[in-house]
Amino acid sequence: MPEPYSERVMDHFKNPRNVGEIENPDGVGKIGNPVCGDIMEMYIKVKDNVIVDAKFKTFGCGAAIATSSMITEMVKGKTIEDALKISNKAVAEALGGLPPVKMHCSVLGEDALKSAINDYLIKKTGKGLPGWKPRSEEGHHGKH
Amino acid sequence: MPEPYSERVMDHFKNPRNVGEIENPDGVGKIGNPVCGDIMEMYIKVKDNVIVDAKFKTFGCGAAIATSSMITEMVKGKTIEDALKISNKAVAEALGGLPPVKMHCSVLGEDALKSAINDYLIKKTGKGLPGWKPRSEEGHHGKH
Amino acid sequence: MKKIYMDYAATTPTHPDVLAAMQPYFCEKFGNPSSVHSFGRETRAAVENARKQVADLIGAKLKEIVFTSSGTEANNFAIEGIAFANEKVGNHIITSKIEHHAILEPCEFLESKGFKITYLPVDKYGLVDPKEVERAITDKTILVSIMQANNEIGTIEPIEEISKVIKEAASKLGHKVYFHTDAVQTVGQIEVNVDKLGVDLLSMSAHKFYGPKGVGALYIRSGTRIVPFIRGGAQENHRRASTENVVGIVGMGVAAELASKELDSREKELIRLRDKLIKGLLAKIPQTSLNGHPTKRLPKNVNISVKYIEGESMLLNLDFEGIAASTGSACTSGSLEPSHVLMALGLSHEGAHGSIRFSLGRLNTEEDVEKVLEVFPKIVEKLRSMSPLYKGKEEA
Amino acid sequence: MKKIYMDYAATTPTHPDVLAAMQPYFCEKFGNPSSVHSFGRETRAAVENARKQVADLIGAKLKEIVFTSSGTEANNFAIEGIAFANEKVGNHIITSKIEHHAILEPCEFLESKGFKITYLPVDKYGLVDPKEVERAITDKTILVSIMQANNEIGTIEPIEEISKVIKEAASKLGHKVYFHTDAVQTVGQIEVNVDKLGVDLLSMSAHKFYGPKGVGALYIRSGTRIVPFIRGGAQENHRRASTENVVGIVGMGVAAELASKELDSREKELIRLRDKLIKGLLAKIPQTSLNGHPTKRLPKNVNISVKYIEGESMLLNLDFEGIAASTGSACTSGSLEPSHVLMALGLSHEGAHGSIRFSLGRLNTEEDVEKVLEVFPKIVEKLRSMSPLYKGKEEA
Ligand SMILES: Cc1ncc(COP(=O)(O)O)c(C=O)c1O
Ligand SMILES: Cc1ncc(COP(=O)(O)O)c(C=O)c1O
Repeated sequence: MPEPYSERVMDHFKNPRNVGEIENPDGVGKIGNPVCGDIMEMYIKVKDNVIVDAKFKTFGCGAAIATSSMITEMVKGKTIEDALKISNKAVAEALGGLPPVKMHCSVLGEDALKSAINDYLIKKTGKGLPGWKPRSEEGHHGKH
Repeated sequence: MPEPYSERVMDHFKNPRNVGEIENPDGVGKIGNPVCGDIMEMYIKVKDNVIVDAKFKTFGCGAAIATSSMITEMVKGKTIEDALKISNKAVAEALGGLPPVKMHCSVLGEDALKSAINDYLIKKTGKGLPGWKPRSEEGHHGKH
Repeated sequence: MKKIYMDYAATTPTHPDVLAAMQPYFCEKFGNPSSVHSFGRETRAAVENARKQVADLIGAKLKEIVFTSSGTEANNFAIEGIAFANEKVGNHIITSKIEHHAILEPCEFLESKGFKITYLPVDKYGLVDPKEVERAITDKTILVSIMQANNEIGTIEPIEEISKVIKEAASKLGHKVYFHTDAVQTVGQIEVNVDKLGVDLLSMSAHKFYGPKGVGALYIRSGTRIVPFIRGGAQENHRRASTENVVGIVGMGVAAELASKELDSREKELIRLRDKLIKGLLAKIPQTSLNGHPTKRLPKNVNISVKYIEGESMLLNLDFEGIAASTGSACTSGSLEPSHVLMALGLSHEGAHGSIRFSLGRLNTEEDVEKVLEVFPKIVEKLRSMSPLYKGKEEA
Repeated sequence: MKKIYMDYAATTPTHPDVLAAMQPYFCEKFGNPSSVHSFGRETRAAVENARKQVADLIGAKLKEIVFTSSGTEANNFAIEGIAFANEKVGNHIITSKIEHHAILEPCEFLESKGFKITYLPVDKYGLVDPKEVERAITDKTILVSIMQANNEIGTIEPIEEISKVIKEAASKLGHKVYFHTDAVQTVGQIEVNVDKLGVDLLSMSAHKFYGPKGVGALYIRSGTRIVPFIRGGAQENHRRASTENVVGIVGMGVAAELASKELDSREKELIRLRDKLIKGLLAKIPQTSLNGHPTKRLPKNVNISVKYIEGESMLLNLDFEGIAASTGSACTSGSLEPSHVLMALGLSHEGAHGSIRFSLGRLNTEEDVEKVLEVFPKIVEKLRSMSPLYKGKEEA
């Protein structure tokens, strides 16, 4: 009984924005694992504390791809601080909502972005986001 | 899930033969009880050991009425000995079969006839059918 | 010969508008609602639309409706689903002696699995006394199931009062006592509102209100602890497995919407016909009596006992005249037992075997009632003249 | 855009002849088959006629067919009905890891009620080894349930061999070990004969062979000890309560009759299309592999794993092109778990998430297959170009 995707999800899935890799990225985030069927890689380019480019590669369902596309759109032009404020809920909202069973994809998107920023911060300052851990690894895979 | 009645059952139910009582009968049989929903009374007139008339009154379902009608038809003209040979199966067959759940009606018919003959024999000879007991009182009413 | 159908409590013809709405879902819109593709999305939308129509009819929320294959399945689901989900809280269930077998038999099954069942008696009209419910509740009670209206005698039970009693008792006990009602004979026929009634679960069946056979629903109030009855798939929000009967569900939805619109007018007309038939029968045929409550009664139900004669033989004679009626419940007409409902009212075996039910519906007219009143007394006379019980009572 | 439906294993459109046969039973012939009057006798005859049609299709006797509301209900009925009727003989049940959830979940329910279940493994093609069945049987075993063909991967199990093994073991044990098979994916599609197969119980579902949704049947060999699953009425010879879904049952009957007639020709044509599609896909798309057995395989089933990309995203892209396919079982597509069937074959999580099933049927043509072969490779290419797993593998 899958709930249907919103039009915006379908649009971003059909024509995903920012697919690919960035050569010499300033930060890379890799998140997810094959067990749950979603793997995301996110690349960011940062100039003067502003994310000037973002790209992704995703193995996953429609929601995973649409989320990746949407979040890369959302971060472009944002400062690191503002980008860190993007929550999974904000991404889901921007997509016109996600079916409940697919909400974890938005968490994965948030994680991929944070992971890329973390990588960028470590490279730049030597330390990453304080205390940060991917939420998607908290084990949301209960039995249905 | 009642199985349908045969045409002959319906004929005997719609136009039952020999309904009523016989004045000054030579034998009367009363069988059944309201618990199971079927009560039969059978009257016979006997001349020279031959059943010359038979009538019935019945409270009961379609099968009970058809059986009563059929059995009174079958005994007329028969000797007491031949009448005693009429089994419930023979009645059911003569009716073109009865639904399994209604077979007990034919047992009731046989019993009513035997009971009438028993009554006649007691009146005439002082003793009835040796060892006879109505089969219908053996408690066929299991739970469904 | 024009046939007269007066067995609407057994089943109803599908309303032509319902049939029309179902047609496209056989060959054209046939996808599995669980499928991701367009064929599936289309039927899923149809199922959700039907859910809304059914929810609206009884004042429920969308998520509270689970489609089943029938009223019987809804009843089995409610009883066993609540029992197995709450057996750690308690093992006691309360119901009544006049419930449909679709309630009584799951209860008997649960007895064999260690549950205790209290079967409440009813008064001579078939009414359950809320005080009896109150007295029966123990600290082990997890469920009370009392039908909203009885299918044989038409008596409408005091569900709201029983609900109040249960809620009070539960608040003292400190645990939830669920309240289920079998509303198969009421939904789509009289007003049914789950909040007004104060029930947690409510069973429905489409074919009793001009929907198709083979589809029903169980209302389950949000927050209810229940395990699935039919297991093996994520359908119906993980509560009822199996590929959805899309055609049937669409049909039930439209039947529900039609019922909401026509409820009042249907009800008024049926009460008029019903009372004419009851009055006529009692006046024209000596030694008859009405079974069930004179006023707390389904608009469609006429059930009378005719002394000295038996039910099936009345039915068959009516059938010769093209009139379809019933003795009590169709489901058990294969059985020899007298109706457990009539016995619970205190009727004699004879009285229970000698009852007949006319149940009215959409297509019945004043003329139909008059025809029955003309034909039936003659049938009674014929059968009485054959009855060994009637002897000497002719003059009485 | 012409739509191409290749999800016949999920559900099928109702055959126009089936629909035509059902039509009169909605509004005209609508009686309750349990009713005594002419309206009831008419539909009862229709139900019995359908029972004959279904019995004939699988070589059963009339009395051995019990109509249900679906394949899922038939499966639940078989498992729980046998278990609860024979629990005094033993509490052990054997099944396989690749059964439909409609078998697995009732088994899990029974585990919570004190039964022990053995879930047999399968080989890389999805085959159950009859020797493993033999080894698993204990003196407490009362039931073995192995599906005739798997819905996801199409593998056809060695039912006859398993039956022999069970009978031998049972004769040594001195008590009956019932054998059930879930034949939802085979009845009406390949030859199914209960005596040849040597099964005691067999589940069917009409909507998988061009009958309507919401009706199925359980074959129960004469003499089998089983308790009802849906309780509360004398219908179906006291084995399955509730007002019969007359329309659905009539439809299932006609679908069965059509299937008997067309079985051979349907089968041949599907195998031709299937093999063309399998060959084409494996040839045109690198790094794909067939799931299931190459020859012991349902005529309709094509299931392949496409490396580096995920199932749903393939489906949605196919849907954009008007092609309806599926990943494994539609019933669990609301879930995030990878298919338990593919995992049981030994596939990696990636492989299991990256599978797609095309299931063919009556209305598919050679052109449909060609269209898929034209469109699908492009979709794979697009998705692989987005996949982080594919990196550096382009050249491989
Ligand atoms: C093998 C198998 N068993 C059981 C079922 C359940 O059948 P139904 O959808 O009729 O409940 C299905 C299909 O859904 C199936 O493929
Ligand atoms: C009160 C009541 N409950 C349950 C049922 C069973 O409904 P269904 O025939 O849909 O299984 C009926 C009618 O048969 C009924 O009258």
